[in-house]
Amino acid sequence: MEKRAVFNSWWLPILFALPQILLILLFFYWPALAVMKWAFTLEPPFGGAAEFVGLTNFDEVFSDPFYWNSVAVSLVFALCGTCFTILVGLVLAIAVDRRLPGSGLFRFLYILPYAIAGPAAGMAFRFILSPERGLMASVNAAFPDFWNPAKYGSHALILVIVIFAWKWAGYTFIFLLAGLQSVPRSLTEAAAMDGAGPIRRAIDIQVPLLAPTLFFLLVIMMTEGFVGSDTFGIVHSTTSGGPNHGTEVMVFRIVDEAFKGLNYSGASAQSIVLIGLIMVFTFIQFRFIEKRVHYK
Amino acid sequence: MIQRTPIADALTYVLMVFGFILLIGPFLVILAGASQTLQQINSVPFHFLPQDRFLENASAAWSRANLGSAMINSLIMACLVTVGKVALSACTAFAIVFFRTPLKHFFFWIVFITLMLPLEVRVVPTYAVAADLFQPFRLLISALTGIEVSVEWNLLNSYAGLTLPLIATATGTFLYRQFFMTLPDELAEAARMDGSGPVRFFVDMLVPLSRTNMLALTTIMFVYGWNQYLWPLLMITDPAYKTTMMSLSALLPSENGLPDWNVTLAGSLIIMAPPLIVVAVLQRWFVRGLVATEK
Amino acid sequence: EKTKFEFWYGLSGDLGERVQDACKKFNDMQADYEIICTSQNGYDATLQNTIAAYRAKKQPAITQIYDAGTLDMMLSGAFVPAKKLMADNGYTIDWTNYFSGIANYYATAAGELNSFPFNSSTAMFYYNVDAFQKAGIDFKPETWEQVEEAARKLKAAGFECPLGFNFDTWAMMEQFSAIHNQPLATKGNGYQGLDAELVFNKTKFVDHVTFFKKMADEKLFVVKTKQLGMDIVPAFTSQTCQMIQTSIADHGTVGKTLPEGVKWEVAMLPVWKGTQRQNSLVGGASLWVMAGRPEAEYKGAAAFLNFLATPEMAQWWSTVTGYIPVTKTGFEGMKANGFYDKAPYKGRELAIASLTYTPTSENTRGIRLGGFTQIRKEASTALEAIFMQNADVQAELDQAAERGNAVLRRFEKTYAGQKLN
Amino acid sequence: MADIDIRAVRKSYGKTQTLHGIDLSFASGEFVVILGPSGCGKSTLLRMIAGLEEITSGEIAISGRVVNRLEPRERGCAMVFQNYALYPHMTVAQNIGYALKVAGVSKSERETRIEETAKIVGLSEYLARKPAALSGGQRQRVAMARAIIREPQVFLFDEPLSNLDAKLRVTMRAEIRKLHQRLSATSIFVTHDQIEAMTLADKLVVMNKGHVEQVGQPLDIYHRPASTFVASFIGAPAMNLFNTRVEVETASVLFGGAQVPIDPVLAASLRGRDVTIGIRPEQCAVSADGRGVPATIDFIEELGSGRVVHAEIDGLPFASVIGEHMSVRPGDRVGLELPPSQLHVFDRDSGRRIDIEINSSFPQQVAGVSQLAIVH
Amino acid sequence: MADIDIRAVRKSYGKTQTLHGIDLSFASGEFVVILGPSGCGKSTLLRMIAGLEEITSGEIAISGRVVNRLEPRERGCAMVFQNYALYPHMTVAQNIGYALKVAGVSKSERETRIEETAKIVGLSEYLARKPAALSGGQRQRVAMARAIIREPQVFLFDEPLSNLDAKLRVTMRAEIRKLHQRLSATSIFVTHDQIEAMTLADKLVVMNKGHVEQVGQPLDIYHRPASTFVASFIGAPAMNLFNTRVEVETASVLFGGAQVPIDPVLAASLRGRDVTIGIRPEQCAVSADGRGVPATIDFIEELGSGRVVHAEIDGLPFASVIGEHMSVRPGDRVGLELPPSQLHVFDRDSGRRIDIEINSSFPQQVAGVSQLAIVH
Ligand SMILES: Nc1ncnc2c1ncn2[C@@H]1O[C@H](COP(=O)(O)OP(=O)(O)OP(=O)(O)O)[C@@H](O)[C@H]1O
Ligand SMILES: Nc1ncnc2c1ncn2[C@@H]1O[C@H](COP(=O)(O)OP(=O)(O)OP(=O)(O)O)[C@@H](O)[C@H]1O
Ligand SMILES: O=P(O)(O)OC[C@H](O)CO
Ligand SMILES: [Mg+2]
Ligand SMILES: [Mg+2]
Repeated sequence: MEKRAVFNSWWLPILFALPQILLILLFFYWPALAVMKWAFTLEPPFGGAAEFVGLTNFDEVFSDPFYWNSVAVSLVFALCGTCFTILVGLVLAIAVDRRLPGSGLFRFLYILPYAIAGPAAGMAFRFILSPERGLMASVNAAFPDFWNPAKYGSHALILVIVIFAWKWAGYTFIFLLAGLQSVPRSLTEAAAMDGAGPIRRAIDIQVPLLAPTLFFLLVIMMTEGFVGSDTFGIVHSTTSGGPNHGTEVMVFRIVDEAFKGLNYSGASAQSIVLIGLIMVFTFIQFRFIEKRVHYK
Repeated sequence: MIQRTPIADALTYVLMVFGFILLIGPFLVILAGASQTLQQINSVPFHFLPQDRFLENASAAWSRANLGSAMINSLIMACLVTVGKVALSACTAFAIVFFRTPLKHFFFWIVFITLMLPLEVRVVPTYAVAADLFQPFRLLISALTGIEVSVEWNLLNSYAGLTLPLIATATGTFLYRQFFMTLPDELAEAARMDGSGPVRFFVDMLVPLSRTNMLALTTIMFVYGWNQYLWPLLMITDPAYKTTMMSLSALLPSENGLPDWNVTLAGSLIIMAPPLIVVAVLQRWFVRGLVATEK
Repeated sequence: EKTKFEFWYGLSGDLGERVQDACKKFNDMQADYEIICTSQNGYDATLQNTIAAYRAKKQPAITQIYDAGTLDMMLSGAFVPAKKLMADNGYTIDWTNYFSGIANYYATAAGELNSFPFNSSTAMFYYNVDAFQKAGIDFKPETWEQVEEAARKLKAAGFECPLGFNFDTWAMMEQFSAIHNQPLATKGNGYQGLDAELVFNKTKFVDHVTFFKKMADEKLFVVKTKQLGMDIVPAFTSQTCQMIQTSIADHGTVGKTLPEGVKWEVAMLPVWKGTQRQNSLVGGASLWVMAGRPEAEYKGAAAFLNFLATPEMAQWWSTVTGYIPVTKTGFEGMKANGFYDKAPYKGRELAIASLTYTPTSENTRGIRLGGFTQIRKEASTALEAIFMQNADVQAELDQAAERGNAVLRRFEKTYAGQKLN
Repeated sequence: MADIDIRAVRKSYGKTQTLHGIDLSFASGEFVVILGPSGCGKSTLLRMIAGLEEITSGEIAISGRVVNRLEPRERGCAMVFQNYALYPHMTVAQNIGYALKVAGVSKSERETRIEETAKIVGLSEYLARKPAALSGGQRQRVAMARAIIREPQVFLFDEPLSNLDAKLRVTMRAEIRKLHQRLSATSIFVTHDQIEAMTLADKLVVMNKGHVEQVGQPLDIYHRPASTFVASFIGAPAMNLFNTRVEVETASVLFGGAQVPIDPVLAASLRGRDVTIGIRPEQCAVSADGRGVPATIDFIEELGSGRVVHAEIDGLPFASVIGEHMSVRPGDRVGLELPPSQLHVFDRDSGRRIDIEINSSFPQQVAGVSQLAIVH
Repeated sequence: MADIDIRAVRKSYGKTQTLHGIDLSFASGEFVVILGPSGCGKSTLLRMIAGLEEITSGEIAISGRVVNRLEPRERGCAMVFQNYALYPHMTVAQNIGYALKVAGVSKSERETRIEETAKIVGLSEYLARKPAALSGGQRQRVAMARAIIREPQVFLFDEPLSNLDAKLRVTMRAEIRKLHQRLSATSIFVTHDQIEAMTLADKLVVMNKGHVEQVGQPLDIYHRPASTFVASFIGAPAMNLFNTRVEVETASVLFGGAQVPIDPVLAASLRGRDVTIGIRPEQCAVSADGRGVPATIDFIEELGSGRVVHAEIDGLPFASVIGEHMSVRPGDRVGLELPPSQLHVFDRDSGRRIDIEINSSFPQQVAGVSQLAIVH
């Protein structure tokens, strides 16, 4: 989409865009170049001359079962996290959209978890869902080992997904509520006249009309799940990737490999794969944002 | 409103209360835990009622994690990120939307590709850039002219280092662009007819008109800035620049010590408070700003 | 004007505060230098931050690097050798005064120290004497057979966690291998070349893990980790577990934390019956002086290191922590004034005894493997899989060794052409 | 088909009352138009009948059954919305058939009925399209079809034509009328366009500020507006109104310095009362020779088919419709003749119409109108 | 004040040409209305004059100076936009005064002029309000004031009334007209509403699909439309048009089975040619006794001030305006009389008007127009 009204100057736009473009070149494109370089050499931890090794780093990455494990974990994390956030957000948005007395207060409250940093939430949830304390202790007393994220990778993965979903549900909620409210009221009214009850209206009219918002959120949340800053924060502060790589998402593995394992090259190779993956998402999203799934 | 059915209304309330428990419940548990004594918090089953020890726990946490300076650092960082982002992205979006120049698409893409590539995936080399900001320029100069310059600018352990790389992303630009696109063409045309040039239009019209968006962006960026975790963790080694997120681990009960989660939770509550307040206060504009542009 | 210089260390909590005390003492006693001491919260973080800072040319003058990071540092070329530093700045140090077991770990093949041994430790066996009495155990746990028997009795007496352990490989794998004279890797645990290969999956260590696994299955040995809510030391001090193996460094903490009146003791790590016990490995960390700082800072650094090496400071340090004195004179002095005879310090001399039990062999001199942090992580992941996910012992250890070898090969390639000196 | 009774219905949003007690009843099969300015509560009333808005107090009965607490689907009404409210994600066929689908009608029957209905509104060829691919008029037809297919007892229309352009509006007006003749369900049609109201209504309800101002047949309302509000709202250009006082002696009112004669019987009954007098622009003649009320011509609008003379009397605007043949120019001083039989008299305070002989005067007036129309 | 010359102006967006060579010239002080259906290029032309749109080829001159390459502010034009384009964050006073502020006029002078201008448009009491707190008409006035204060040589209006409701539109129409009389700057007013066009224009330009169809005085265009397009676009209800062929022998055309006589001179010159005949609804009479073209009455619209009879002839719709007195009902078979002097004849292929005696026929027609106001 283009604006009809524009100003004619060739240097002003450059001047206006320059500060950010410069920052982006410096902190985005230049580092991206370095990642490229490292991915093809063996970068010594303390710096110094590095040997060109071709695709060896990639070979190593791809032949490492734990790498694929991290891909799988990331996928599960992003997919489940996305589904839960959107599902919770959707259900709550539909409920609040009914505008019953008091729903304004709920709307206000639901957005709050968005403010919380992933790591802080992680720490709190470590306490809240700790197997030997509170609620879960009681459950575990009745069914031993029913819940033990320190022991079972699957439990730990559930834990981090729950934290992710908790933090982001409020965010999707807001978008979905906005989406719902921009569905013309007369459409739901028309459906009501056509004999549809509230649930039927939600399924037949509201949700299909939310498709653009849903898709938008799907992409946003998937990206967030794969590379979002909270993803790393949550994993790092709650499970540190464990137990036994059970929650080792791709970003965590990259950071861990680089800084703990002092393997900058391997980490760079992984970064590049991840960047490629995200580029695909970006592409999809741009296609989508520019050409919304509109019915008009 | 469509004539209501009592059953649907009841179900709605059930869902909303369920959502409340799900989303706000954790806060309540934290609040309860943060106000209990060591014995209370470690008792099984857990008591969900808040007690009166919050201030003691909070002050213990405050001194344990040296939260005073961390809070100030986080505040500075969050504010710088917010201000920088709000200002720069408005400028870039203006350049992208309101001019017809061949560079427009170049700018657009160069900025928007970064939208989906957060710091986390390029953190290692970004660290190197932050350590030696002028390296690219030096290389450029020596490649072009053969002259070796030895200027260096190290951003590690500085507020500039904490914030600049975070400002170099596209979220805000994107938000502004979407907003600018929704402004009627006639607005700029009317301004042009009134004799206003582009800069004047930017200052007189766009800036005041995008107030809602600025507040939305302010919310997002404050939360984003305050909650930064990995970047400070890597680039700050000087405790004078420590942010609250870095203090989190210091808040955990020490490995060999008492499981005083009450202090931990009180501390985490303090750390959560500023972004929480910002979101609570600005949420109306936050929602409006997002919604107006997203739709 | 005072010359300021930085010192980064990895110790945290109680031990971290003792480091701060040492810094304060140094700053108070002289007027030329000011040392700024910063905890990086953990050994691995310190190594990581040091590297990052070095790349950014913002490295501290002195940094505390744990045993596992020794080779990474040695090949980096990013430090000033200890001996050179002291000589340059006009200090004469009697290098032979260091316990050879300790010095070996941080010295070149020629025996020259690259870094200053600072907080040295070794792993010990802690047990709750009260609990032993209650369970009617009348022997000291010197062999693993005895540990098993004690565990059964404790269990029978109603103790839920006779022995607590975690997946830290230092005690369970490295120290175990040393005292049983088992290699971790070929080439003398790496001392003879970068082409060493891990072999811990082919030694007695495998049997040892299998034994632990059996004990764990019988609930005699219990996993205690931070993630599970309580690590082994708090498990011991809260009397949840009655036996643990951990660093002598924790001796001070344990003494302070256990309730008044509870009787406990340390012993050397148990061996398998019939094993010829070897000396244990030195653990802890040493202080490295980083290259690339202004000359003036080195003067200060040298002064500080010299200050730490004074007999009074060495003694103070060993007293307030559980770390052992690193010099022979220091140890003799403390022994002479009866330090080790009474509680709460009684038993710490056993650490020295363990370290110096025999002359060092190929397998007990130390570990000289690149990327050892990563190798430890592979091994501990294997243990985690074995004990938490019931994975097969041999298979997991084989995999860990294989992955560790990949780390070694990459290290070898990265430093291709460099020789171990 | 159903009759509708609205009894003392009120509506409040929070504290502000929007409808102040509406009493109306519509016969089965009637085409009722509710007319009123924006914000007067037309839509609110319609939506209360539909069940889309709660009734604050009072009762609405459809076919004798009180529906206050019934859900929309239980009331047997179908509604056509101003913006059509088509489901954008469904095809035309799906839009039309949605009500049947909800009702659980079998697929085959549904298809037959969709086709039948589409034929009625002339959409048979567009069944597979999405609403986005339709023109305004076609969308409007889909909305109608969606209402028709349910065979409702009551049709509700909320300004269904106001989104169409002028030309299409005329066409669709005719089609709605035809459709009503064909289906003869009770229809309630809300609009603020007086032409629509006049041309469509069997019964016209004029509302203002939450009150019913007048109910009746369109022509009746046009010729005998019950209040100044109705008088000025219906007819374009709007009826001229001026305030004055009745003088019994001369059986006239004073206006613009001239005495305008009125019905003596009326005058007698109104002695000295403050009144508002109204006259439609097309019923007062402009005389160049100065008969009647003296006026200055302000400007003239040429419509091609006629001219509207905007004059000023005593500083007040006054409009008159004249033919092509008269030559007048802005600034001319002319006389305006106001035939007594064409004058409407309203009470100045209440704005209500004052009539003496309701039954006898009406036919006279009608006759008078036609005469005038012929004169021009 | 300035005259405007538009010479061979074309506009293309990419490959599609939107304006195909426009030649127009407007005298200083003239009120020009550009009328045409949506998408015909009216706004594009206006915006090119304003300088908001580049001119693909051709020239525009204001006061003799070619402005093609001048910035909007240098052209001395002021513009009123359809949606008013008020600055939402500024008060009314700031909106009005913005152009002066940009021009660097001192604060005190600005205030004086803002007050003066506000008085002209009757906004003095609203100066401190934001646009959001104004009604549609008031906003429109602000937009006007903003244009006036600059004392431009040329006023440009792009459908400034189309967002207003019917009543307000009539009022604002009058105000714009008055304002023009007062300021007498050259004004160009774009609309697609024919009533607006007729009532406002000194000079009317009718456009269609990027071409100028006709230029002239409004009444001239009403009475002598140059093409079927103009004929059907101007006048409501629209002119009835039917296709037929001229028979010289009888000097008539065949329509609905009847022979409709036409001017014999015309007939002679058109022998056997395919033509389109047009007649305005208000100029054909309905005769109950069956004279004229036989027709069936479809339905009747009552407007209060008259009636529109919609009839069918040969299956084609045909409208006629009649008075109140005739009693006709849907379904009646009647005759429609088409007076030969009122017939418009167009070439069937090109749609262009065919005239023989241009000068003589015009006054006759004017005299013959019967009067019935159909004012929307
Ligand atoms: N949900 C609501 N809350 C508060 N006031 C409302 C609400 N809906 C309508 N109103 C008010 O009630 C009055 C009547 O509104 P309504 O929509 O019935 O008017 P209307 O006659 O249909 O006008 P229009 O011709 O503009 O559609 C208005 O003053 C409106 O502001
Ligand atoms: N920026 C543009 N790019 C491409 N085509 C355009 C552009 N602006 C206008 N057009 C096309 O030019 C034609 C004329 O547009 P214009 O806006 O002048 O019409 P208009 O007569 O003002 O119509 P309306 O009455 O709807 O405002 C239209 O077909 C339109 O689609
Ligand atoms: O806990 P410490 O200080 O004895 O150190 C133990 C190990 O050597 C760390 O690698
Ligand atoms: Mg309405
Ligand atoms: Mg236009």
